[in-house]
Amino acid sequence: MSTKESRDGKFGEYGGQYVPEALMPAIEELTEAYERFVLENEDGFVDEFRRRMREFGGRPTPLQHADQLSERYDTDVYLKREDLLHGGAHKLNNALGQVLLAKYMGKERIIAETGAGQHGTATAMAAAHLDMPCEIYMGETDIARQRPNVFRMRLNGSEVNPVTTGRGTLKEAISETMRDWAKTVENTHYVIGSVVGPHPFPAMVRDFQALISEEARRQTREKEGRLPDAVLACAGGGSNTMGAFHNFVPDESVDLYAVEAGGSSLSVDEEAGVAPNSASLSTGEEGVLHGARTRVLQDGDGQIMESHSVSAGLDYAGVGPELAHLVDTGRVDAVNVDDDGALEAFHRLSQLEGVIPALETAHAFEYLEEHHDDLGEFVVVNVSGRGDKDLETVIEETAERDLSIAPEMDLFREIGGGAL
Amino acid sequence: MSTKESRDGKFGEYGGQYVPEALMPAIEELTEAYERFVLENEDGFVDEFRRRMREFGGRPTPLQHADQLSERYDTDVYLKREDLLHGGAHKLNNALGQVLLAKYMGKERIIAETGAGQHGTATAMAAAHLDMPCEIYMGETDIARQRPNVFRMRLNGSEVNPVTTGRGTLKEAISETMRDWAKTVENTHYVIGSVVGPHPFPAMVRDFQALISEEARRQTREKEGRLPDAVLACAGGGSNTMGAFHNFVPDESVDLYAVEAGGSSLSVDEEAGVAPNSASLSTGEEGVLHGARTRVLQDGDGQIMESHSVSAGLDYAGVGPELAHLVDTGRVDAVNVDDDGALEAFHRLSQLEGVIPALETAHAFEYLEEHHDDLGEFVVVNVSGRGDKDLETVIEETAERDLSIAPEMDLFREIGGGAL
Amino acid sequence: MTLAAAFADDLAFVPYLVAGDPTFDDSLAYIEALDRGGADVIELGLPFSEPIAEGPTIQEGIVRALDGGMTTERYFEFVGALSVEAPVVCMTYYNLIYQCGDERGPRPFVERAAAVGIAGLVVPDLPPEEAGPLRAACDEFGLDLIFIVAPTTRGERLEQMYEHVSGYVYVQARLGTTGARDDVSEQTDASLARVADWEVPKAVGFGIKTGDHAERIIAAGADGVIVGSVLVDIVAEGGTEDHPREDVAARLAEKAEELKGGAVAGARRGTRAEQP
Amino acid sequence: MTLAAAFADDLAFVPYLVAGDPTFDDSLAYIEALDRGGADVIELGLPFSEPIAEGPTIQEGIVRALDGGMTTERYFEFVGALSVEAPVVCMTYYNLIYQCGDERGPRPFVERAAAVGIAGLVVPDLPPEEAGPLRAACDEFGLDLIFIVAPTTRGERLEQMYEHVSGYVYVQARLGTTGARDDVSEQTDASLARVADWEVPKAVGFGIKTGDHAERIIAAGADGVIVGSVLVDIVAEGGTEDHPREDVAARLAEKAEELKGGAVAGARRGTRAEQP
Ligand SMILES: Cc1ncc(COP(=O)(O)O)c(C=O)c1O
Ligand SMILES: Cc1ncc(COP(=O)(O)O)c(C=O)c1O
Repeated sequence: MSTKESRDGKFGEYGGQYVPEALMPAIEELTEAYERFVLENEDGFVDEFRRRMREFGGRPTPLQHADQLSERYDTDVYLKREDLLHGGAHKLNNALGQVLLAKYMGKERIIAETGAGQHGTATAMAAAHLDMPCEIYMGETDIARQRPNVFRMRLNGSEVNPVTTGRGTLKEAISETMRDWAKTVENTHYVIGSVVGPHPFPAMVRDFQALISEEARRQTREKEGRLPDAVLACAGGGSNTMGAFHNFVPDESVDLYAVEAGGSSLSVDEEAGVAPNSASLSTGEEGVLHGARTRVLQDGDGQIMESHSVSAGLDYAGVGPELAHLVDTGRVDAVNVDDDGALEAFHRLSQLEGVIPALETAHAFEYLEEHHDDLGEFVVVNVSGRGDKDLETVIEETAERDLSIAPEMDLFREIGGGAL
Repeated sequence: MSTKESRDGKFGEYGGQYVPEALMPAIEELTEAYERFVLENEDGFVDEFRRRMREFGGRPTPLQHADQLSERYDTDVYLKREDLLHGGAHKLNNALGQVLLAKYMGKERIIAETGAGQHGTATAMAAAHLDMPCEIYMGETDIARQRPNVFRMRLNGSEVNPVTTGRGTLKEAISETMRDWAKTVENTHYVIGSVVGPHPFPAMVRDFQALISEEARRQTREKEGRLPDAVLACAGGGSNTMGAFHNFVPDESVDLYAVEAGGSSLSVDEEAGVAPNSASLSTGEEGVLHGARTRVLQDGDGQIMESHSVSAGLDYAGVGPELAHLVDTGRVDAVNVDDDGALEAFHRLSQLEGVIPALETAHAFEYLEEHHDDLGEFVVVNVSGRGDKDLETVIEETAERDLSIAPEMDLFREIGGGAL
Repeated sequence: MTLAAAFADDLAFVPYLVAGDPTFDDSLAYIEALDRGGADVIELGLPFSEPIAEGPTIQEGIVRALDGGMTTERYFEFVGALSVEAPVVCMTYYNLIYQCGDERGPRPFVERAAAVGIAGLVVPDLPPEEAGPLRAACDEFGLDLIFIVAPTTRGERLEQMYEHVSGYVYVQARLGTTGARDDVSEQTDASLARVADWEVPKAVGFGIKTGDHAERIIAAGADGVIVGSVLVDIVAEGGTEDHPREDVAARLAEKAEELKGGAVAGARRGTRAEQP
Repeated sequence: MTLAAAFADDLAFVPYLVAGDPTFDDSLAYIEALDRGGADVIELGLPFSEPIAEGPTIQEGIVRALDGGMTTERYFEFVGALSVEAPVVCMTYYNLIYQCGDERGPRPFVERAAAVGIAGLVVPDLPPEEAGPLRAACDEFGLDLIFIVAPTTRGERLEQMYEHVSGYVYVQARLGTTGARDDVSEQTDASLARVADWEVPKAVGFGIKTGDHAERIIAAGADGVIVGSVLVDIVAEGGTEDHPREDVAARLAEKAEELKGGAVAGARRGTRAEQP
């Protein structure tokens, strides 16, 4: 695996290690472990990681020609099928990598934060697989609205610690996990959920996720004898994005599109501290959040805003520093798609291809729908996850919007019974 | 692909084509198509099937060493990970095979029955992928209790036709689908959901599912340099079972265990017409059901009984004729595990391996728990599907039983809110 | 009376009901009403839990009869208790025939059926390829074995049926399952043509609803009409609160007369009248 | 008064509260009560939405203050409106410092802070490696920059801090985040030993709750005690219905006296008393 950032984790001006002093030893220890095990493959770490991702995770994931979309757009559209990974999303690449690293470091306990529960379930699976005790911090609001994911974590033997401070969502869960870590660094590893946080997390998570583009790059050559014209991925924190882009970054001919959640509007309500979107790259400003300098949704004072997206996994006020840097340098295009568009794309892909995507992923497909003419003749879309987790949300949000593309759900009314 | 049954679809005394005369032309046309396309690879059917199963379905699925179980039992336990297949179960092997065959036959419309919705969702996915209109018959009782699966089918663009006759469950749905087929044979293919029904279905579905053992056999050699001592699979209709066994049948050294649902008891209430289990191989009698002679749960008159299992996918009163024959001839051991055991195994695998199995699959793991001493030193268990679909059932059934292995779910009580 | 005799006066009205729908006693009264209404042969369903060949109407009748306690044993009692002129044909699925008695196979069932005076059997899910043992038992005990010829039945299969059939041949008027329809299918003519030279009478079923239908079908050359769903519908509707059973029986008798009348009219104007 | 001067009488009681918790006016009264209770330095939190270094108690205080309308601008007004003897140190997170004003970077914030008389800054998420620009601004406007030394801080990092620190050094008593605890950590002694030869005063914080704690810590060689969570708890509890504000203020003053008293007692019996 290769890395482009400087030794101290800077991507241009972004990155760094803005953390309380008490966390610095943990960060330093982790940095050293990252360099030894992940970068130098000490003790065969990378080999074991790759083997477990194959056998437990289901790698390589296929690169599938999307017959119907290709016809619709008169473009060869390929799907990189991370939705087929164990757990249903790319999240496992990172979770398994970090839990395994914790084992190599001699840690005895795993903690992680989770918002919608995708990273929490991936971490719980990895921890069970590697026989590591695991505690997941999750806001109580999120616990109440993501019960199936909570149950999955509990089934895998993880503790789920409700976070009751503040608004009880992802931001508070991250703070609470950092607090736990500050007290327990000696025996505990904190598995962060995306390419965010202090160095070495952004680089390390990217390296674990880079399996996606390592495979995709080889697969595009096998299928079409050449590299694609464009790669599209949705971007929340940016881990599937960086994973899908990383090995294509040196290939100047390949355009890279990070599709953010435009939410209900790109405007911002400074007064209320609310951004009705999660488009940190498109509308955010440089700032320091959760340990790194990056692009952040914030008000004039620097207070972090409440972000919004119909897809819980994109609903974050920051973004990985490396991705922010690649956008600033022009290598990656930051674009966005709103809630309505994402819902339409969710239905479109389900109907046309028989693949029900995560709502996060659907953003990338809506961008394809809207801009396929400008993307060349050979496009890869990273299907970051499957949409089973989103059924309830989609039913509700679709009903509110009266989308013509959505299937009728009358048969439930005929038969009676409540919501999903 | 190879087949062992006689030309007319007999496995010993079992099998055959016990269908209304109006269906015979469809059955004959299908038999011919099966022989040409599936057995002879005419027009490259098999090649396309295999390619689509790789690219769309995610084959090959891994054969994973289960580290914790292996240690627990002092036996090398491997998991054949069909849960990683697109849709979350082995069902897609068959659904995609049949929908593709229908396309080769020039059919314009797909129909299928579904009980819990697993086969329906797989068929809906395959039909969307191959751009075929699809209608799924489903009992209205099942529709009400399997809403997420119904939604997935609708999302994939399939019609879901509520069946209101009788008790509104799987049996009625099969009858209704056969009725539709009897009227529409000319342009319609009926995608049956397991290795049941009239010839050629049992042989054909087995051939599609046999990818499982084709891969597993090769993988066991790669991993351990030899064939396994035993292969375990749960058996409802028997499709994942036959798929997991088929290529091992000639290997006399490999013991094959079909694990049926023992339900709450192996006894039978003839008066009420209810068998509180679905163990057709263990407790059923020879009979004719849904077009084939096989082992059937029936009363002394020959009326089919209401079967029961905590896992909806095993809840069927019959079983594939080939599997019945292999049991009669002693090649396959028919064993069973009750509801309580299946629930415990569900929790055990989730906690120890980070793999949440389908409740159906859990039966096979409980058999392993109870009999690992007799199974040799190298055992393969077919993980026929993932358990995400079963969360609600498991919460309820676990709460009723007070299983010590189950995780506490107090945090929901603390936080409030209703069921899952 | 044998089935051949029943068709002897050159046309037959063959009504179908499920035995025991909705109760043993009701059902007795209903069958007898059909007999009074002019039935030449009675097809009496022995209800099976998985009636894959039936449409929703008959399937619901089967559920009612099973819920009402009908079993194979009670069915034989039922036939014994019937007082009708027309011969009775048992219509059921193969599993009930196969499982009856201690020894597996169709013989015990046929023996019992013969003992209570059943004249023949129709088994919609028994293909001619598998019919050998049942044919043998029927021969042993003097029962007829009726086969259903579908619009799609041709060639080899048709020949196999021809070999096994006796009593009459059940000509399925159209593709699909049983159920009352509004038109008379064009497929009927073609089907009848395919079996024209068979020596058994030809009875057409599936979707016949009115006297008018019956007339047209007989006029088209059939020897009989088989009518089920429309009669089961009458049973399903039920009667008035005061006289439920009598009421349904009366309406059944009336419908039977209409259908029989249609058949007779058809015979008068049809091609058959000119034939010997 | 400069921070150095505040520590000049050889021990300092350093209370912490969040500015604007729960309202601007309440908070003014509370800070002034602490001042009356004997505060030598006041650490005044400027609330940030993501306080990753704080325990739940202070985090909730921050949420209250933000909900009460506290902003950077209001914070400067607040400091301007305070009438206290003790010098005020602003404790906040780097993003608020970095974003303030039109030009990006810490300078505008420091300029404003100096203008309203703030004596120093504590920025828990700013590591010494990134502190260059802020140090420069502080030098320009005469503010002190306090660093937190954790029990785990050693070697190179300790040296970097030593280079940048001024005013006093914040010695973190134990691993973890802020929050009142019941015992005095053994890690405290070791931490103090590591910075023993630094020229700035040493103030120990994290988990100090009672006069007794304060006494023991001062006796162990610290120049001051920093007390936060236990005071924020008093604010969180609130007062009586009739005189909520006065009530809380009184309890804060009382607690301050207890802590200050403990510190004084510690200085009397501690090793420091023997030192020059
Ligand atoms: C399926 C899926 N895609 C995308 C994301 C966004 O995260 P990231 O931007 O780190 O890939 C998530 C986060 O939960 C997710 O579950
Ligand atoms: C996951 C899973 N396993 C097993 C079964 C049982 O079917 P079969 O015995 O045909 O494999 C089902 C049926 O729905 C299923 O969903």
